[in-house]
Amino acid sequence: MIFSLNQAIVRFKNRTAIVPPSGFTAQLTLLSSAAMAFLAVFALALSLAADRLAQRWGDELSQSSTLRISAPVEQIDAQTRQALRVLETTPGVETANLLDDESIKQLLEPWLGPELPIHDLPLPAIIEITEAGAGYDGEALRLRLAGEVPGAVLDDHTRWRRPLVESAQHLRLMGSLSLILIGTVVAGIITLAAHAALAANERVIKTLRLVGAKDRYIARAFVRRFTLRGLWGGFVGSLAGMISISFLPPLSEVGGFLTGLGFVGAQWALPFLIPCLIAVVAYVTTQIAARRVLRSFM
Amino acid sequence: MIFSLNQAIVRFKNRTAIVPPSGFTAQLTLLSSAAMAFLAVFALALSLAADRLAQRWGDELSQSSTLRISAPVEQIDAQTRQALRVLETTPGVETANLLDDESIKQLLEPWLGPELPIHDLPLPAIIEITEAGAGYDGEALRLRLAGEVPGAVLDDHTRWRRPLVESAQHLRLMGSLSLILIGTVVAGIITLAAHAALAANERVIKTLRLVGAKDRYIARAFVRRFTLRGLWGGFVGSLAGMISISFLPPLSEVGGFLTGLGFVGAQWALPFLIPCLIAVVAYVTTQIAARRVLRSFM
Amino acid sequence: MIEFHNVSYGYGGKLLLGELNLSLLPGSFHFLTGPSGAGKTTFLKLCYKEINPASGHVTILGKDARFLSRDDIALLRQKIGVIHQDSQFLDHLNVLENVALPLTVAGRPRSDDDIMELLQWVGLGEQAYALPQELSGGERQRVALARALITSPDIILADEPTGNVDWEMSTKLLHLLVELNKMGKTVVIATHDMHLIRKAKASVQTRVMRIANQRLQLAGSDL
Amino acid sequence: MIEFHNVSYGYGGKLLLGELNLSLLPGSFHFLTGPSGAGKTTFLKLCYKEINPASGHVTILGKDARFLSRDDIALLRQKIGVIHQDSQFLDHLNVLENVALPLTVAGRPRSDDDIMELLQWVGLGEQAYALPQELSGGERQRVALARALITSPDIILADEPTGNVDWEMSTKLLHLLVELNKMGKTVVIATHDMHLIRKAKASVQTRVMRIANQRLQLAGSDL
Ligand SMILES: Nc1ncnc2c1ncn2[C@@H]1O[C@H](COP(=O)(O)OP(=O)(O)OP(=O)(O)O)[C@@H](O)[C@H]1O
Ligand SMILES: Nc1ncnc2c1ncn2[C@@H]1O[C@H](COP(=O)(O)OP(=O)(O)OP(=O)(O)O)[C@@H](O)[C@H]1O
Ligand SMILES: [Mg+2]
Ligand SMILES: [Mg+2]
Repeated sequence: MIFSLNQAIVRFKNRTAIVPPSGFTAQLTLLSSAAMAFLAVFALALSLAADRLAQRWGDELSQSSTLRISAPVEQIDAQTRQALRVLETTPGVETANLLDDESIKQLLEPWLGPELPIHDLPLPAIIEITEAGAGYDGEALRLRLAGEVPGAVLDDHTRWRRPLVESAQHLRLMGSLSLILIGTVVAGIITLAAHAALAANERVIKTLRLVGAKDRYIARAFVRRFTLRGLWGGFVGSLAGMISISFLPPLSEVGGFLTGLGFVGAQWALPFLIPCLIAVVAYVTTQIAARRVLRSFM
Repeated sequence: MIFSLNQAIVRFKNRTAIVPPSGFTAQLTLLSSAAMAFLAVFALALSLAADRLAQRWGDELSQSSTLRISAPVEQIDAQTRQALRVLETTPGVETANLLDDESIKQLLEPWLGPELPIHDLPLPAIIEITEAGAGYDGEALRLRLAGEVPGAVLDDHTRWRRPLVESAQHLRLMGSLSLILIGTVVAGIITLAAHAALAANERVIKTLRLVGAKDRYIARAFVRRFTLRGLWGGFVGSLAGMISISFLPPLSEVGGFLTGLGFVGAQWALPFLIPCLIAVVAYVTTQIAARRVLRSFM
Repeated sequence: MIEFHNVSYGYGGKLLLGELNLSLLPGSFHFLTGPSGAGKTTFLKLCYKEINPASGHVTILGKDARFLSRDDIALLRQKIGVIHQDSQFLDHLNVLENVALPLTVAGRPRSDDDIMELLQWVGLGEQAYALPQELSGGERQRVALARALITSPDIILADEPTGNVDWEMSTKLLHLLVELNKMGKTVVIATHDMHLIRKAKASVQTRVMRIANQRLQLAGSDL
Repeated sequence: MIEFHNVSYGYGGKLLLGELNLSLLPGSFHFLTGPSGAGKTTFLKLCYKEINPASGHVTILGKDARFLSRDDIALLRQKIGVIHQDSQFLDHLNVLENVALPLTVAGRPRSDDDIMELLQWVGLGEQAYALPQELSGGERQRVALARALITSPDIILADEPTGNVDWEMSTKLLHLLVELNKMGKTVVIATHDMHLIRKAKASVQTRVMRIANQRLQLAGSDL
């Protein structure tokens, strides 16, 4: 048992040794895997941040809209009651609250100062609406209000929401595109590096074939090497990327408009997928390249 | 004249021919130059966009601040005049305008409705301040106002400005870091690819030395090749990057808070610097690599 | 061991060898001569299937070479010892490892003592831990010989094995091959050295094959 | 042309050649023999400064080799024709281009007619457009010879130039070298082939140098 293990180790050592330590293509593969993993971590972080942004902007901005009722003093109460009734029966409206005087005062304070004689003023009534789920149909509500509550003005924020959500989706798309681009580049570089290594070792491969080595035996030495390099380079790069990201000072958040570039909770596990993916890519591309080169020798 | 040109062309052809067409390292250099140039274009665009953002946010938010004077009715005029005098002598203040009733009304309309009885209200006086250049010293102004105009409240937006400008600078920093990273990776990959090509051609170099070729002659063949490849790859990558960017739908701009990722006007010339830089990097790294390899042969 | 059935071969359409009908019997000792460029190396390549005949077919160790898979070829080569004209080694492995390579790739156990003994025989005891590129031309040829013999193959194909060694060493190497032949191995030596052939004839029954005008002639004992 | 002043050389501390004092005169014809591994190739490498002596110094074409810059070495090699034991070519260039290579790298004009004539001489007229790896062992040696001669060098150093060619071709190549020697070139041939040396002695005055026991002995006319 121990003997066969020992034999296996000796065989492993022998096998890895049949390919010369290919200095530069090795370093090339390591470097490019690491660099690409590093960039991939950032692209991933960007995608995730954009995703969070899209969600948050979508959520927050759609949450509240306001309905203002400006009408002659004697009608205001009646129209407000009517508006509240309408809102209660509108699908997609979660709550509809009439703001009390204190709230209105707070709203106006920055402009008019604290000593506002609020009771002397012909203030409009303001109703704050919170939306549920997908929100309500703004156009339909407006039409209905025009008929039933002539003094009502709906301020529904969709004109704010749409472009922001669009922007975030835009960012997310770019993040994903970068990830795909990076993946392609990694695959390309590793394929070419493997090919370069195989081409540089053409005489080695020819010699091995001539002394009776099987294809599998020769291919394995190259495939193992490139897979390990991809894995290791990817790991180092990902780690470096994650460390860089964790050292980024958190973005000050202004009204929830921006979100820090980084990972949240379990997302920190995602970057570790990158070296695995690179290793898989390296395995497949090297395997194909090795078989192709081998077939050119009898 | 024509004859010597012809001879030069023949010599050029001969020279490029002494190094075998190194298939995979060639493609590797092309691919990585192109990929890196592509990414560099994006990083550049990001940096420029962040720069624009930082400027715009810095500008727009700092441009105007407001001074509100809430005081008993009989003192308001006196205090307003006093405040205007103070502001006129404050360095960094471009203009200071007392808002007329109509402007105030516009300001309040969304909240109070259009039928605001403005003359009946004990409205505060509001002075709009436009800053010049680097802006004024908010703390100093506040102190001075506290002494001379007790009813004045300065609302100078710095609390808004700072985090946003910070965020933009943050983005700009990341863009620059990406550019540096990409530059390093390009240099690394080209160095390694050149080394790999030189190592693969060790026998060629040795043979050339043995038949009497000077170092300069051998190095030139490699250097020329890698420089051209870097230039060409970088050009293709930059072009692809620029095309991608120009096809990006423009980011909807919301209150000037976001800016499209892209180039503006003459900035479109910047990406063309990338292939040139890559070519310079390729030239220098290949030159160094070639000299080092050559020195190992007598 | 190896049979040629009406084999012909040529590079790029130009006929080089034609109408080869021949069988190398077990335990036979052959010399292969002919002017430079006649096709000696090409003939040997047909024997270990580095190239395939343009027409006809070759039977190697009882198997029709046309129907061998790539892995079969590998296994076959483990039973044939070839000394190539341009001896190729793995430059990053020392002489000992290079000689052991056929055992390593076949996954067979190796005895360093045996290898050292073989190296001593070909006069390279001191060079066992040198790298191939640190050897002289003749030393490389001898390493190639040692590598071909280490698996104790049934067939030994030697392409110009003494082109770069002195006469004394040549006869020593010849002696080694003759001894192996007496143990039952089939030996084919391609050479230009007529003196070597004459020397061999003194101690073993050899057959001399001569390639000329695209034909292989058995020269018999006419030297 | 080349003078050795008390030169010694060794690889890795082990002395290989010692107390070399020698001058190769213009127009002389030398053979260099010695057992495999004696140091013949090493001696020739000292002659074209691929290696530097451990002690003593070499004067090549009147210049002390110690003080040559890398470009000087390149210029020097354009005046010395070397046939290496393991002939190395640029595998992507055909025979014609490979033979023309010394002219190309020196920036000297070339005449394809001259090259073809030379190739014809060494029996490779048909192979002018073949790639080096498509040549037989002997054909490669002849290409190496042609490449060494194309610049019409003052000194010709040939390391085992006939190891892989038949006797007929060997004598033909020897004849070519003898003719060049008669035109005033200095020729040094390292070889194991005593018959070749005997053959040369018949037509030209040669000096035979023998390396044995780390020493170079002039064997004079004792063959
Ligand atoms: N791969 C190839 N492609 C084209 N022609 C080839 C190839 N290999 C060999 N030849 C040609 O076939 C002929 C025979 O070559 P081969 O190597 O068999 O000769 P040889 O008898 O071994 O000669 P030598 O004694 O010089 O080694 C030569 O003229 C050579 O140029
Ligand atoms: N680069 C090197 N490093 C270490 N040892 C070397 C190196 N080159 C040659 N040697 C050793 O020096 C000795 C002489 O080598 P050299 O090539 O000069 O022999 P040679 O006389 O040309 O032999 P041959 O007739 O076999 O070509 C050999 O034993 C060889 O192993
Ligand atoms: Mg041959
Ligand atoms: Mg030698």
